[in-house]
Parts: sequence; structure tokens; C-alpha cells
Amino acid sequence: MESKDRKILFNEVAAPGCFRLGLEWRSAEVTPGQFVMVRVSDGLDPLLRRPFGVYGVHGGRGKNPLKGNVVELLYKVVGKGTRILSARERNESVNVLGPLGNGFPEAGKDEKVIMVGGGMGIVPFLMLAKKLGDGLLLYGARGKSEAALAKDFKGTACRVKVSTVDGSVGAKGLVTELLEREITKDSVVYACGPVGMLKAATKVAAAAGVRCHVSLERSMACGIGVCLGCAVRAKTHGERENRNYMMVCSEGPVFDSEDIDWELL
Amino acid sequence: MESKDRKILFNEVAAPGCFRLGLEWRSAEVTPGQFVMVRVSDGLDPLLRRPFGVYGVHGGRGKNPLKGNVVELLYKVVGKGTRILSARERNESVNVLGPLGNGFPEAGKDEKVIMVGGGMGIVPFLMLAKKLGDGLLLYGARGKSEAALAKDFKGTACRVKVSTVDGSVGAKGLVTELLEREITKDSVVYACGPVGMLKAATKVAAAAGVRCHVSLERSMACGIGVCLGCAVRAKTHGERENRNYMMVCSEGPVFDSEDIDWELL
Amino acid sequence: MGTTVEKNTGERLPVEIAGIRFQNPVMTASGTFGYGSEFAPYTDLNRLGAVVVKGLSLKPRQGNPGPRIVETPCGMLNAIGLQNVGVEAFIKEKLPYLRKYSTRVIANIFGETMEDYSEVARMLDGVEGVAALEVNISCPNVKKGGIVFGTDPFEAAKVVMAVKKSTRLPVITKLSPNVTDIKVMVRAVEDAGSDAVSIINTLTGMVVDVEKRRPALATVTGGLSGPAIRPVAVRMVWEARKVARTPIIGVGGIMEAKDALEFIIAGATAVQVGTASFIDPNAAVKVAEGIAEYVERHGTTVSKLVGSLEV
Amino acid sequence: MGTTVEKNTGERLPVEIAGIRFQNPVMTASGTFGYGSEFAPYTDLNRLGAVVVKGLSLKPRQGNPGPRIVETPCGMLNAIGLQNVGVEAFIKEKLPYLRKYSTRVIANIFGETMEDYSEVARMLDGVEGVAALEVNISCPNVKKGGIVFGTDPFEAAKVVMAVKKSTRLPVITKLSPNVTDIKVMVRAVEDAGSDAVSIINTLTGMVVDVEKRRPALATVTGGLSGPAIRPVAVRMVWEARKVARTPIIGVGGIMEAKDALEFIIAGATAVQVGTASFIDPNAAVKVAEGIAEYVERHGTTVSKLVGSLEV
Ligand SMILES: Cc1cc2nc3c(=O)[nH]c(=O)nc-3n(C[C@H](O)[C@H](O)[C@H](O)COP(=O)(O)OP(=O)(O)OC[C@H]3O[C@@H](n4cnc5c(N)ncnc54)[C@H](O)[C@@H]3O)c2cc1C
Ligand SMILES: Cc1cc2nc3c(=O)[nH]c(=O)nc-3n(C[C@H](O)[C@H](O)[C@H](O)COP(=O)(O)OP(=O)(O)OC[C@H]3O[C@@H](n4cnc5c(N)ncnc54)[C@H](O)[C@@H]3O)c2cc1C
Ligand SMILES: Cc1cc2nc3c(=O)[nH]c(=O)nc-3n(C[C@H](O)[C@H](O)[C@H](O)COP(=O)(O)O)c2cc1C
Ligand SMILES: Cc1cc2nc3c(=O)[nH]c(=O)nc-3n(C[C@H](O)[C@H](O)[C@H](O)COP(=O)(O)O)c2cc1C
Ligand code: FES
Ligand code: FES
Repeated sequence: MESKDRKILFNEVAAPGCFRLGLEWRSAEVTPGQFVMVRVSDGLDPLLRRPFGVYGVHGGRGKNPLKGNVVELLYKVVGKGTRILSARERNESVNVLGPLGNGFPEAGKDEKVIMVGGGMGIVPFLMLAKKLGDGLLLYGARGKSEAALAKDFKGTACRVKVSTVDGSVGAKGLVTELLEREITKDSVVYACGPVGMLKAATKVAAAAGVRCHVSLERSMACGIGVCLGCAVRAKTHGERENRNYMMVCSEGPVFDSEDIDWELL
Repeated sequence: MESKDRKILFNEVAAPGCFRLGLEWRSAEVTPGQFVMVRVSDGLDPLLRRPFGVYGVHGGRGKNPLKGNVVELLYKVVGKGTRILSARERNESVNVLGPLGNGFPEAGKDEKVIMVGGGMGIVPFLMLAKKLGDGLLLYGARGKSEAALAKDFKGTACRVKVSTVDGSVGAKGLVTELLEREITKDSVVYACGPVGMLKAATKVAAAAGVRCHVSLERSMACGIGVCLGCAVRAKTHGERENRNYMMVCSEGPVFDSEDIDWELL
Repeated sequence: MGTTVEKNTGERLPVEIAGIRFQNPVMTASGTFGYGSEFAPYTDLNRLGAVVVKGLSLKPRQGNPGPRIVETPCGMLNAIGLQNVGVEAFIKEKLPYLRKYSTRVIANIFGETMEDYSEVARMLDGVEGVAALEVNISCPNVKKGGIVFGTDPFEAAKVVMAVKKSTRLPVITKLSPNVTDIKVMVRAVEDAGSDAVSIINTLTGMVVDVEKRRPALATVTGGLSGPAIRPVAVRMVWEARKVARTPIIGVGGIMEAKDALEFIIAGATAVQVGTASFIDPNAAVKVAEGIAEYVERHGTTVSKLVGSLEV
Repeated sequence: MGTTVEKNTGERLPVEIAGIRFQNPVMTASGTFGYGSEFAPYTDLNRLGAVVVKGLSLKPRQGNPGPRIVETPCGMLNAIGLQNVGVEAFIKEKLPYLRKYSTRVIANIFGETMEDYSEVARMLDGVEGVAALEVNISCPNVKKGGIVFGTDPFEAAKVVMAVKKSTRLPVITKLSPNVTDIKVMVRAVEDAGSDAVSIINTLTGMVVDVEKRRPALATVTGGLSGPAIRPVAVRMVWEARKVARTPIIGVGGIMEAKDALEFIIAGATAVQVGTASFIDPNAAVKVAEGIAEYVERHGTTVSKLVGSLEV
């Protein structure tokens, strides 16, 4: 929970249009699923910080995958802010606020974790896989080059199954179809990706009668729960009376999928 | 008169806080005293282009110093726009509009040219010196490191006398005091620099009864005479009736100092 | 709403305003494109929907002392003071050049009194090559202690009536955004006979030079333009659309086609590109190209897009 | 004008508004600083002139559906819908934390009816740790078909009178910029008993998602804030200064000390930092530091700078 200038250690292509950004970070400690808010330039345009999940923490003593002195982000160039970020050079600094948000909750003793990542939704799962020491990642990649990111999971004990819509790599079809095949009664589902995918994952989990935690994205201004800009509607009314909105940045980005009013998302 | 992306060939420190920017430019042809408008970044902040005089044109055939395929600018970092420009790298492109403006007029056959440059006001005179093949440059530098720019005139047949306010290099005092000493009845004065210096040069020239041409700076939006933002007041009313303002970008930046209403500048 | 879909020709870009057909919906904004000729070296005037020229007054005007402009975050302030060659010199010296192009010419006019407005309008009536008048009402009424015509619905209506009486040309009224309710202004000028409205002129703003403790502009306040004001302009077009019976021309902070499309979808039949032309003299043509690409890609026409916002 | 130069102490930064002394002129803007505690990890609350908390209503409010924010050129639009915990929870759960700090706390309040405003004001009257009320009048009056209190001088005056009757606390009225003449609003609320004015709240704006042809915000329009609006805000402060008899608090697009000084020199006794706190949670303290550096360098005091613009 700091706002600091962080030196860029590397900012290199990970896949076409997709970059790895390494930030010097004295004693970082991150929970898988947390994010940071990056000020991509000192100018006034773009004005707001941009949120990115943490892809990895390196350089820690004792190989704790959640601690270290390098924080790595993985981001895709989709607009002005990410384009500017991708042009930033090694040894320059960017101001970073974070780590922020809750991250994924611990899995129960008997629960088998299935991670479902779509596109850049793969980001939180590399750390989670390292932490778990096992688990299954179902990765819906947009194509061959994105699918190559699965290589990053080689060093983990996590099994990876890839799907692509066109079948160019792995199974042909939606990643949630993979989920349907893999899910069992003792699964717990952790999902991150486009809203459509999260909705589908929620349904599959509900049908199997297991818990599902999803990481949501909303436009954010502050990242710390004060602008109230990143609200999503909560489903559970009774308990949360007069408080139907939850803030993705401070109460999430990870939510129990049952708490979310999917109709209104 | 074009608006084009130009490749940056070099962008290097010329003196502390001062940069040389080389732009690839197919068949450039520039009159000494002309300027260009540079879009320092593609973003919206800063929004407007920034004006810079042309310091040199290189690589022309037949050694014509006004033609070539590299346009060199010399600029000082004073604010946001110049700071961003100074961070642009070789092989990147910047959009440049120009060359613009009138440039310095030809000197009369019997006139001996004295150029008076204050600070970055030295910029137009390197090309002018090369074109003239002789002449005298009086250069009021802000200090030792800026005075070092005078070295660039070594290859020309132009004599250079430097003054600094603190006397650290050359004569101690104002450059217009040098002018008072050097001016003769057959001089013509070309001046570029801060308004105070231009006013003083105008007075010295008037006292000596010789012509004085000054290059002015105003905030500019368009650079091509349409926004009417860069107006200066003309002194000569009769002839210019109902048209008391002159546009620095399109009617200047070089004016006969007698045409300018200095009181209102 | 004055907008005809060009079904028969199958063309996607043309729009119609007050009975005039424009080959595409992109115009230049007054005061940002000179008298057109200045841009000929940089852009193809024939590819614009219309050129709106610098505001014309009865007599030539010298404008304000400097500094006249200052940059602001994503915008600029100007206090040019409506410097222009006057309507007579425009007709004699500037218009002949523009007649060489197939692009429509709209004459932007203003005055300091009702009589000024009438007189300028009369002088442009029947002049070959002028397609319409755009009446800038964001000017102080010197007879009423400098109150701006465009912030008072009664004064605004009177100006429009005066102009309408003096010309057979279609009259577009250019509204000021410095008002509590743009809808009131739209109704007032439409009731007075205005054939279309341009929304918006500049917002009034000010910059202080804190080291000198003086205003950055000689006139203290000036007009704010550029992308900074776009959200305000789009909102006003959308509000105006709810009551307007005549076409709206959207203006304010358009830098690229996407920005222009915001206005069109919110309810503008055409758009004007202003400050962007200072940054890129070819900006307006690029906006037109981008709109062409968009309507092609979406299999639609500009006319169908107008006001197509789903709320 | 309510501003006392602290001559005897020799301090350069303190200002006085409505009889309250603030240790420096930098406050946080309502809705951009939560209830204060959220910023404690990032900044030193004790170094602020005041914390103005998120707008409070009689009952807790849930706010608008999303999307609630969208970025704009050098600014942002928000349509939070005034989500807040309600005045009761504020007093019980939020205020005790803020009492630990020496910094003044100003409670920003709003309502949908006159009665709402009165009631909230009454509930805050005499509550320890609340230094003043800031009344947000940029809200729709549900009893009058949603017309915004703050764009009608009569309604605005009525709100201020209602609040004044219900509290002994100093009342600061926060004005809307979406008006033709800010001076009329200043006079109206001052005549109604307002002890100071905050200028400005957000400008109404709108962004269209052109690919979806839908508004970017669920509520269609929202409030524009950030550096884009600063020139408009500074201008309104300067205009207001000409007629105001009470102190002005300048708000709108302040990112750094230089920006705050524009407001002060134009006539504001204090300033509020809003959107900037989202980008840098320590922004307000940095602004205060920069102002301290400036007054030191210029050998002056903030009070002397107020309205010192030479025109
Ligand atoms: C908690 C959180 C974690 C994220 N983690 C990652 C990550 O690890 N890697 C990564 O590449 N991206 C991540 N994102 C998305 C990332 O923040 C956006 O892609 C980025 O802000 C876009 O900025 P831009 O200026 O390039 O695009 P803009 O110019 O702002 O927008 C370009 C396009 O991207 C869309 N967009 C903008 N913001 C978002 C957003 N927040 N979510 C989805 N789409 C958006 C816009 O609608 C538009 O279509 C995350 C978002 C959130 C909220
Ligand atoms: C015709 C012309 C030719 C010029 N040639 C050169 C040149 O060859 N080399 C060079 O270094 N500079 C030159 N300048 C000045 C240069 O344009 C400014 O220094 C530059 O625009 C500042 O941009 P910025 O964003 O860095 O500063 P800003 O952030 O815009 O301003 C920073 C400071 O610089 C001052 N400033 C801004 N614009 C100007 C200006 N046009 N003139 C003087 N001061 C200004 C501001 O008042 C402020 O104090 C020229 C200006 C003109 C009009
Ligand atoms: C330098 C300048 C001069 C202008 N002159 C006029 C004018 O003469 N008449 C007029 O109606 N509008 C004038 N305008 C307003 C523009 O036509 C336009 O309404 C405004 O700038 C908003 O559009 P933009 O943000 O695209 O620039 C002027 C604007 C600028 C920046
Ligand atoms: C997200 C957000 C929420 C706001 N909420 C309130 C509010 O509850 N009450 C209020 O009076 N103003 C509110 N404002 C307006 C700000 O206090 C301020 O007047 C405005 O944002 C302009 O200042 P800025 O440009 O520094 O942000 C809010 C602004 C933003 C951006
Ligand atoms: S981003 Fe501001 S509350 Fe979540
Ligand atoms: S800069 Fe536009 S007229 Fe000179």
C-alpha cells in the first residue's frame, strides 16, 4: 500500500502486443489476484492510473513466490495508456500504487483448485499456481501467440490445458467447455477474464455445486475505494442492506460469484 | 510548407539543458530565420505544437548551406513540451510543420551584417553566417556552457564575439554594449533573443542610423497565420490602416524593428 | 429533422441542413480555418463538407492586444477579439478563391449591435458562393452594457430575427455554452426562425500567470476550446436534440473521427473541426475519412447515425 | 472579506473563513477523499487545511448503477450518484477517526428536498469535530421535477436559508458552474446567509461509446472534473470575487501548487484538491507544500495573495 516511483528493470515483448514489465520493488509482498495502479506517464493525458494484475514476484529469499524485490506485470496494449506504457524504457521510473485489492481466497483443505483464465485473465494465476504447488489451469487463449504464455507455467507443479476458439492450439472451443469436462464435486473454481467467460464459469460451477471466485474488471479512478467509481451490484440484499454496491478495487477484485448480480454487470 | 512525420536522426545534448535535434528531411530548403512547428508527442497534453528556429540544414549537394536532407534544431528545455521532446529517441518520428515564416531579408550590397544573438537567439544565425560567408556575430551567452555553442561557428567565415553578464567568457556585460562598440554607419543589425535585448538593439541601431531586423517570439497555436494568436502591434499606422496587428508566424518572425510598436510588446 | 437519407444514390456520407446538401458532415469551425486559402497547401478543401470562414463584421476589426492565446490542459484559451478583414473585403478578396472549390462556404457573422448583424447579413445576401450564414451570438452587445447576446434568449432571438429579415440565405445560429439551459436557447432561436444551430462556441475561461500575478491573456478571460471541452459540447448537443426541430451542427474538441461520431450519435447532423486544425492542418479531412470508414464498416449512413444513441 | 492576515504570528499559510482558522488554505474536495481514513496510509492528514468529506444525506444512499466513471481528455466524468453512508453512520462510524487529527473537518451535505437539507444540517449541529457545513446544491430537486437547486438562484437561496436555520455551524455553499452567471448565484446565497462559497462543482458532460452507440455512463451524463475544467473554474472565481462579500474556496482541476495559486490570486481564500487525489493520494499535501514554498520565496502570505491579480 504505497504510491512510489519504481524503476523499470525490463519492459519486453512477451507475445505479440503483450509485454512483461519488471519493476524494482524493495520487499514486495503480494497475494495472488492483487493488482497495482500504474501512472503510465507524468503528463495529464491519460490522466488516470491504469490497473494491472501482478503476474509474479521474483528475487525473494527462501523462494517464497509471494515475496521478492521485483514485481512483474503482464499487459496487453489495447489503448492509449498501455501504448504509452509499452514505450517506457528500462531504467526509467513509473509511479505505482499498490499492491491493492483482496486477491484470491485460500482454497479449502479438500478442494481441488481449477483456475480458468481467458486472455489476459491468465495474469493472477501464475502466482497462485506457484503458491498452491499444484492445481489445474484452463487457459482460453486468443490464438497461437497468446497460448505461448502457457510456457511460463512450466516451472510450476500446475497442470495446464489450453483451448482456443479456432482450435489452433489445444482444445477447440471455449475455455468454459473445458471447465465443464474437468469440474468435479470437490473442485473450487477461480476465474479471471472477460465478463462472458466469468458468467459461464459461474454457471458451470453452480451446476456442479461448487464455489466459484471471479476477478472482475471495472474502469477505475482511485483504486483505493474512495471515488466509488468501480461499483458492481451485489446480489445478496438482506445482509448488505442499503449497501447494494461493492467496490471492485477495495472489496475485490475477487468476489464470490454468488455475491454478484450478474444481470446488472 | 508541409506537415510530416520526420525521423529523428539524433537528439543529443549540445550544452547543459540544451539539445540538438536532427530530422531526416527529403530536400529541405530553408531561409535563415525560418522556423518549424514540432508536435512533441502524439498525445493531447501538451496539445499545441512548439515553434523552433532552424539551426542548420546539412547534407545538401554542392554545399549549399540552405539545402539538404537533414534539418537541425537547437532547443533549450524550459517546460513540459521541450522536456518531452528531449526524451524522444533516435529513429522515433515527430510530426513537423514547416519551414514557416519569412526569415531574414537579404542585406544590401554595401551593408555589413552584425548579428546579435541572446541565449537561444543564436539559432537563426548559424545558417545566416554560412549563407553570408562573412559577417560578425555578437553572442550574449548566459554562461560558460552556453557560450560553448559559439564553437559551431568555427567552420564559417563569420567573426564571433561573445559576452556574458558575469564576464565568465568574453566581454563582461550586455551583448548590446558590444553592439554599441561594433556598430558603424554601414552596418545592418539582425537581432534575435529576449525582448529586452531586441529593444536595446533597436535603440542602438536607431542611434547609429542603420536598419535593424528583429526576430520575435510569441505563443503560437497554428504557425500559419490563421489562429491570429501571435499578433504584435505594428507601429506604422498610415499605410497599414485598420490592420494594426501583424502575425509573427506568417508575417514574421523577422520584422523591421521600425514596424513594431515596442511599447505594446 | 431536416436530414434526408440519400437512399437513392447509395451514398453514405451526405447530409442535408436547411435544404442544402453537404457532401459529408465535416465542416471547419469558424476562426480556426482562416478564409480557407491558408490551408490549401496542407489539405484538400474539396474533401470537406463545408468551409466556415472566420467571423465577419461590418467593418474590418483589429482584434485584441496580445497575449491572445495560452495553452491549457488539453485545450487552449483565445482572446483574438474577432479580428477580421470585414465583410466587404471578404467578398472581394477572399471569396473568389473559395469559389474555385466545390465545397460549400458558410459565412460566420457577428456584430456589436442588432443593426450590425442585419447589415452584414444583407451584404452577404445573394452573393455567389455563400451557401449559408452562421450567426455567432457569443458577442457582447455594446448597446446593452456588454451583455452577451448569446446568453439571453430574448436578445438571441432578436438577433436571429434581424438576420432572417435581411437575407434569404439559410441561417445557422451558433450557440454559446455559457448558459444554464441550452434547450431554452435552442427554442428561442428556432422560434425566431433559425434554420439550424451550431453547438458549441467556446466556454469562457481564464489562466493566471502566478509568477507575474497577471492574467495570461491581455483581456483577462478568453474562450476555451479543444478536447478538454468535448464532454460538455456532446452533452449540450444531446440536450438540444431533445427539443430541437432543426438540425444541429456539433462543435467542440473534435480531434479525430471517433470524437465526431460522438456528436453525430448524440444528435448532430454535421460537425465542425476547430482547434484540431491548428495541430494538424489536415485534421478535418482525416475526420471525414474516418467517418467514411466507420459508416462503411457498420453498413450504415451518417444520416441514420444522427441521434442513434441508445439510452 | 473574512480573511485575516496573521500578522502577529508571522505565519504565512493560515487563512480564516467564516471565523474559522485553517492552518493552510488546502482542503480536500468532497467525494474525492472518502471519509479521510482511506488516505491515512498515503498522506499526512495533519498537514491539510481541512478534510471535506464525501457528501452526506439523511439516509444512506446506494448511488447509481455502473459504469460510473469514464476518462476524458485531461479529465474524468463521474456519475456516482452521491453514494454515501448517511449522516448518522458518518457521525457514529467515520467522525471518531477524524477527531484524532488536528485538521478541520467540513461536512459536505445534500438533499433531494428542502426538508432533507434542513434535517441533515440539524443532525450535524453541535456535533464535536465538525467545523463547518458545505452545502452541495448541484442536486436535483425531486419535488420540482428534478430541476437542479444550484442552477436557480431562488431555489439555491431557499436551501441556504433552510440550512442556516437548522444549524449554528458556518455554512459554505458549493456552487454549480452550469449557470449563465455565477455572480447571480453568489449574491443569492450570500443574501440567504451563506458564510462562504465553494466554486466550482463539476461541469455537466457526456461521453458516447461510438462502437456500442451507447453513453459511456449508465446515467448518460455525469460531472466533469480534473485539469480540463480549471480555466472555467478560475474564471468563475474571478467573476465571483467582483461581487462576493464572503470568502471563496476555489475548486476545479488543481493538480499542483501552481494551479492552486491561480485560484488564490484570482480571489480564492482557500482551495480544494479533488480528482488529483485519485492520481496521487498525497497530492493535497504536496499542493500545500508548494504554496508554502511560493509564499516564502515571494516574501508574502497567502492572505495577501488572495485576489492580488493585477489586471
Ligand atoms: C483489477 C484490474 C486488473 C487488470 N489487470 C490487467 C492485467 O494484468 N493485464 C492487462 O493487460 N490488463 C489488465 N487490466 C485491464 C487494463 O487495466 C486495461 O486494459 C487498461 O487500463 C487499458 O488502458 P488503455 O489506456 O490502454 O486503454 P483505453 O484507451 O483506456 O481503452 C482502450 C480499450 O480498452 C478498454 N478498457 C479500458 N479499461 C479497461 C479495463 N479496466 N478493463 C477492461 N477493458 C478496459 C476500453 O473500453 C477500450 O475499449 C486490468 C484491469 C483491472 C480493473
Ligand atoms: C518563432 C519561434 C522560434 C523559436 N525558436 C526556438 C529555438 O530555436 N530554440 C529554442 O530553444 N526555443 C525557441 N523558441 C521558443 C520555444 O518555442 C519555447 O521555448 C517552447 O515553445 C517552450 O515549450 P515548453 O512546453 O517547453 O514550455 P512551456 O511549458 O510552454 O512554458 C515554459 C516556459 O517557457 C515560456 N515560453 C513558452 N513558450 C514560449 C515562447 N514561444 N517563447 C518564449 N518563451 C516561451 C513560458 O512562458 C514558460 O515560462 C522559439 C519560439 C518562437 C515563437
Ligand atoms: C482562435 C479561435 C478563433 C475563433 N473564432 C471564432 C469566430 O470568429 N467565430 C465563431 O463563431 N467561433 C470562433 N471560434 C470558436 C470555434 O469555431 C469553435 O466553436 C470552438 O473553438 C470549439 O471547437 P474546437 O474545440 O474544435 O476548437 C474560434 C475558436 C478559436 C480557437
Ligand atoms: C468521483 C467524484 C465524486 C464527487 N462527489 C462530490 C460530492 O459528494 N459532493 C460535492 O459537493 N462534490 C463532489 N464532487 C465534486 C468535487 O468535490 C469537485 O468540486 C470537482 O471534482 C472539481 O474539482 P477537481 O477538478 O479538483 O476534481 C465529486 C467529484 C468527483 C470526481
Ligand atoms: S476505483 Fe475508486 S473506488 Fe474503486
Ligand atoms: S500562430 Fe496562429 S496566427 Fe500565428
